[in-house]
Amino acid sequence: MMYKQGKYQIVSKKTLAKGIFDIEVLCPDVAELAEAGQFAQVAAEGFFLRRPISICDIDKDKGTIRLVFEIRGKGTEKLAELNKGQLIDIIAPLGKGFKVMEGKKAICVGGGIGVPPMVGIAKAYGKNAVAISGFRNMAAVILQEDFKAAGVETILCTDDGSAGRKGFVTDALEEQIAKDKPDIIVACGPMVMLKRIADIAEKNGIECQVSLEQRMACGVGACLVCACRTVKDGKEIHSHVCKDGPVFDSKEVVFE
Amino acid sequence: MMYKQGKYQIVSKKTLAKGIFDIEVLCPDVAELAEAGQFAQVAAEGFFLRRPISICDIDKDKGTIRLVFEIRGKGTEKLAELNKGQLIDIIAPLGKGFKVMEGKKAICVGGGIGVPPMVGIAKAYGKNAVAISGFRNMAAVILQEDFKAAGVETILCTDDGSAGRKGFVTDALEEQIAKDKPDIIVACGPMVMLKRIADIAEKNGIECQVSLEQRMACGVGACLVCACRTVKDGKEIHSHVCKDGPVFDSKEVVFE
Amino acid sequence: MNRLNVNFCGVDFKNPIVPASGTYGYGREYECLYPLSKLGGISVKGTTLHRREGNPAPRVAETPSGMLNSVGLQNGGVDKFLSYELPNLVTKDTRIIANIAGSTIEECAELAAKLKGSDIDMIELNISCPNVKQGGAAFGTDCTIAGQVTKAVKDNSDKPVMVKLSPNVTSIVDIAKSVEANGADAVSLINTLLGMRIDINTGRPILKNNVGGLSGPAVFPVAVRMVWQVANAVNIPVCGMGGVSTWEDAVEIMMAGASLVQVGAAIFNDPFAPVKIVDGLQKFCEDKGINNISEIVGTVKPW
Amino acid sequence: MNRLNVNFCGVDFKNPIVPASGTYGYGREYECLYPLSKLGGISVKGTTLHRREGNPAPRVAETPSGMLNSVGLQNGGVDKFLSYELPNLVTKDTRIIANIAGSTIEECAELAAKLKGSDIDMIELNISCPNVKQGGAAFGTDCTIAGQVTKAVKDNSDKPVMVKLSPNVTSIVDIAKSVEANGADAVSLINTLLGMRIDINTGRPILKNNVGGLSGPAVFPVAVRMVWQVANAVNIPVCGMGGVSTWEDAVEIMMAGASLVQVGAAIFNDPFAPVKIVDGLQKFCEDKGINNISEIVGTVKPW
Ligand SMILES: Cc1cc2nc3c(=O)[nH]c(=O)nc-3n(C[C@H](O)[C@H](O)[C@H](O)COP(=O)(O)OP(=O)(O)OC[C@H]3O[C@@H](n4cnc5c(N)ncnc54)[C@H](O)[C@@H]3O)c2cc1C
Ligand SMILES: Cc1cc2nc3c(=O)[nH]c(=O)nc-3n(C[C@H](O)[C@H](O)[C@H](O)COP(=O)(O)OP(=O)(O)OC[C@H]3O[C@@H](n4cnc5c(N)ncnc54)[C@H](O)[C@@H]3O)c2cc1C
Ligand SMILES: Cc1cc2nc3c(=O)[nH]c(=O)nc-3n(C[C@H](O)[C@H](O)[C@H](O)COP(=O)(O)O)c2cc1C
Ligand SMILES: Cc1cc2nc3c(=O)[nH]c(=O)nc-3n(C[C@H](O)[C@H](O)[C@H](O)COP(=O)(O)O)c2cc1C
Ligand code: FES
Ligand code: FES
Repeated sequence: MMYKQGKYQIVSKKTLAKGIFDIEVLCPDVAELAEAGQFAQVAAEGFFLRRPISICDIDKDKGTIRLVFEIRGKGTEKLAELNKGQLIDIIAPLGKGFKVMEGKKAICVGGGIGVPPMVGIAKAYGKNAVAISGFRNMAAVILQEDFKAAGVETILCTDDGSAGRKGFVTDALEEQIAKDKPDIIVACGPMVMLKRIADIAEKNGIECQVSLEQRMACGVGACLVCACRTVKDGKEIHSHVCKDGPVFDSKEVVFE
Repeated sequence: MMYKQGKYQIVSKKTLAKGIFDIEVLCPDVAELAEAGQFAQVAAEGFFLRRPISICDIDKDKGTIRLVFEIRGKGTEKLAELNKGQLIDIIAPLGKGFKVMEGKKAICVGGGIGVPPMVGIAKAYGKNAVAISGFRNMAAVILQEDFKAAGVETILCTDDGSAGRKGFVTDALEEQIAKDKPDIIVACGPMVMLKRIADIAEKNGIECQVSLEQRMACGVGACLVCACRTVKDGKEIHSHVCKDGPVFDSKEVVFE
Repeated sequence: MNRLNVNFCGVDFKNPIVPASGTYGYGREYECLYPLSKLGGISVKGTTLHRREGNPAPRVAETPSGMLNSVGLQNGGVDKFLSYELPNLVTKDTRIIANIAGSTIEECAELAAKLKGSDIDMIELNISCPNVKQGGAAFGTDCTIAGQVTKAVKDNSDKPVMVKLSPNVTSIVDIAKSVEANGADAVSLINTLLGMRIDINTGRPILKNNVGGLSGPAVFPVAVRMVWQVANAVNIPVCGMGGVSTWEDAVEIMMAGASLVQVGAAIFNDPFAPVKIVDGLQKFCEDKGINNISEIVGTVKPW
Repeated sequence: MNRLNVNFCGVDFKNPIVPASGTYGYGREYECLYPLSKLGGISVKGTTLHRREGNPAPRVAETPSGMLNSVGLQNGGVDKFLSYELPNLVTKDTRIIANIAGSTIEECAELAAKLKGSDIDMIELNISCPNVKQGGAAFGTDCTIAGQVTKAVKDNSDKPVMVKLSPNVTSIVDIAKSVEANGADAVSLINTLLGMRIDINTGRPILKNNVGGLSGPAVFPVAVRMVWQVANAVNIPVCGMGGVSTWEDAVEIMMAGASLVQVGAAIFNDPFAPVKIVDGLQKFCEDKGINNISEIVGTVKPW
């Protein structure tokens, strides 16, 4: 276990969609250690607890990581005020990331603000990856060019059909599996979506990793607040999203 | 009783001495109401209570007031981060200011950060005022040009003699009284200084007003935390610095 | 459509937001910002039988997201309240809650008797002031005495009596039940938590009284918990307070079980806080299609 | 010149700063930032007789300048502590405080017995956990039981026993005196204040346990007050905690009467907090010419 804490400079900031921001942070020591699927604990001025935000992408050469986040409440609203040139206080990289299996095929499924963590892992699989992304509507679509630039095939779904195909990512996933069965499915998004995906993976005998969310305090495994129900050796126990996850084998997770 | 609350723009900011800042705030409605000796309750981001800061000077034509403050702790440190163009959240003007008696002579005595509140009142007396200011040393001297520009005679004292005369403002005051007895003495500074000045005034039969400090919450007279011991009709009572003061007739004040 | 009017112990409040006792004086100081008629009511500064000068200053210390105070019930006494403050307040078109405190049970009874027939709408009996030597917290931390003083005031009053509880107890529920059993028409909570700050440069407590009462956002989670516990244990209405500073806080403490909400220390930070909260509640009701804010009282669904 | 070493119940701590139980695990997670030898000691996660899974999540809610937690003593049990955590901790050159909690007096005694002869330096008996149904707060809010459980642990222990007190009581002094009378070598305080938050969008408590323990800067003034009251009432040393996040806070709580200081929730905000506090205390002593930090303990001069 190895992570850093520090105030790092924001080298770029973009608005990807209404209320969704993409900031690039210059933190060579963090970027060096980081793996796709890990996250950062980000301090929001005036708030006691840090906010967990996934590392969307890592550029080890430039020494940067990207954090893509949505305004969901007062803390992320405060984070959204940060601008290029300012410092951001992060603890990172934290947790266990996604598995990267050389030469194997992956489908990366993201729903809404669960799409950002898919960028880094899809890139790692490159041409062997298909990224299925789901959004409410056209206005909420983000990061599709990032997948494409990395040679990743993209399948876009929206709830209302205003962009890409209309419908759920899970439907697109089943079709894609039928077309070209992958070696692994990785996914991030709402719990109901993850559960459906886990079922699909199981039914098709495909390995599946899901990235979970839970309210956190320390972010490093010390305080035990971020419990999630998992099964180990046939017994249900409380694992911790920040340390044992956020990425879990879907078979371990007890979906409520 | 009439005051305003709002976020007003800072139109200029100067550093007067190490850790002492002079900010000019555009607030026509406040400036219109303000009198010399009143104060503002200034919000410092991240702190629960506002900080009371005297209104140093008022420009009713420009619609501005000046606040001169020293970094004394974390709240004033935060205030010092504010820059020109930014907004400052104030409640003002508050409290009772100094008496202005047309055509009468005043000596305005300020000690350290008690000097700023003397600017406005000295200006009001203009050529009829003498400003006696005391500082630790030359590096701490502030606002002398402001007095001069208004035609006010200045007497500068420093504890170490590095600027002006060496010694206490009270010595200078006694000499000045001997030379040219004023109709009123107004003063702001440490309690010990105010007590000495009150004694001198009494001995010489001169009216005297002192500006007191006390920790505050509401700043408007509602919460009663800012008590100070005063005598009314021969009986000692608790008055309140924010509403009954900060300016009191020195004869009313019980100096401990 | 008035979505905010609430009936509390038979008294109609045009909205559930009331500045808390001791933080708003008698309203005079805030009238230049907005008419007092915007408020549901005012809980006036704690009133005692005789004029009190209160504790020596400093009486306030800042704390993270809060403050300590040790005013010690400085006030002009009940006669001045009746002759000077009340006649002014009755013209303001808002409900008047007389907050009273005595050092003995008899004093409390006498205070209530003095308010008989007056134009106040309710009595708030403060048995929880941490800043006075007699009465105050001593009453509020003992079930038996809390009950006795409640009864004495009820017996001498023609107004609904709300008893204000101290959070500095092992079981606020027990105290609440005791005052209910002795006739209280409502309870209000929480008063301040006892705290202390020390100036490390001088090695002296910041408050001249050494200790003082903690209020402000810092105590909000404690207030929500206590309101929830008490609302579930008694059958009289609960007036909630402690750290409420936004309309969201007001909704939260109402969901926990408060029918009426007092706003205290937040006013020092933002004198418009009470009216902003009223406006926020109004908008909340409109957005959610809630006909009357009372519908949310006590609706929190525990897990 | 080591100005920071303190002797607490006969145990030498190289400095008075100790991460608080439950906020630092067993130190493993922070070793990549700095060596644990920088700390005076570590109060490890609360240990029970058997492995516990704790309460369901969410177990944390943010509050103004603080947080609620409802972990509910998740831990691997005392055997795992002895076989897995302790052997690692003893190599870290810092003092080890074993924090223990039981649901019955017998369980507490058994826990203490299990730790007999081990390499721990002290026991911290937690009779104040608000997040478990049995034992926990129930022990810490009753003078008699608090005394009994203290005695049971003392009788079964060969280590100094510090008893951790709950702030959710009418008189923490009474509890402190009772545990002192029953043999406690020290007391530590405060554990968390019981609080609640509600998600107004769902109408559900944020914590799955409905209520949880409040900690962080918000509670600091309450901690300072209680440490001051207890230190003035007992003759055993006091370990102070509750919202300490800067070296100034550490000085303040020490002046109030704490000889040892635990730092908890502040670590979540800044994992370096404990070492920054140590460094700050060192500089404070140097600047003020204080030979040993113990000199400031209990030096506050009340008015
Ligand atoms: C491992 C992990 C990775 C995440 N990655 C991203 C990401 O890449 N982009 C993104 O936009 N969001 C991400 N989230 C969700 C993000 O942490 C929350 O949206 C954010 O904490 C909300 O903070 P707030 O102040 O805006 O909301 P508020 O509701 O005001 O926050 C109050 C408290 O609740 C916590 N909280 C609220 N919602 C969540 C949540 N969904 N998960 C965890 N804590 C929560 C906050 O951290 C804070 O402590 C991730 C969460 C986790 C656990
Ligand atoms: C009527 C009045 C007028 C003032 N005018 C000026 C002025 O023009 N320029 C100036 O530099 N200072 C002035 N002061 C003093 C100024 O208010 C304090 O220096 C400031 O509040 C310190 O805040 P802090 O956060 O830096 O200190 P901290 O010690 O961190 O503050 C902690 C708390 O104590 C209060 N506090 C600390 N010192 C004082 C004090 N001396 N008076 C009142 N409250 C205090 C703070 O407001 C805050 O609530 C005035 C005070 C009063 C009462
Ligand atoms: C300065 C001050 C004075 C107070 N005076 C009284 C009082 O006279 N009577 C009373 O019952 N409560 C008094 N209180 C307590 C408040 O009414 C309220 O219960 C408490 O402050 C918690 O609410 P808050 O966090 O919104 O301030 C006072 C509080 C403050 C801050
Ligand atoms: C997440 C968390 C877990 C805790 N677990 C324990 C515990 O197992 N045993 C215990 O005695 N105290 C426990 N506590 C209480 C702390 O040790 C401490 O008493 C309290 O948090 C106040 O200190 P603070 O404000 O510095 O956090 C826990 C606190 C937190 C925040
Ligand atoms: S957030 Fe502390 S253990 Fe996960
Ligand atoms: S600060 Fe509230 S009355 Fe003076």
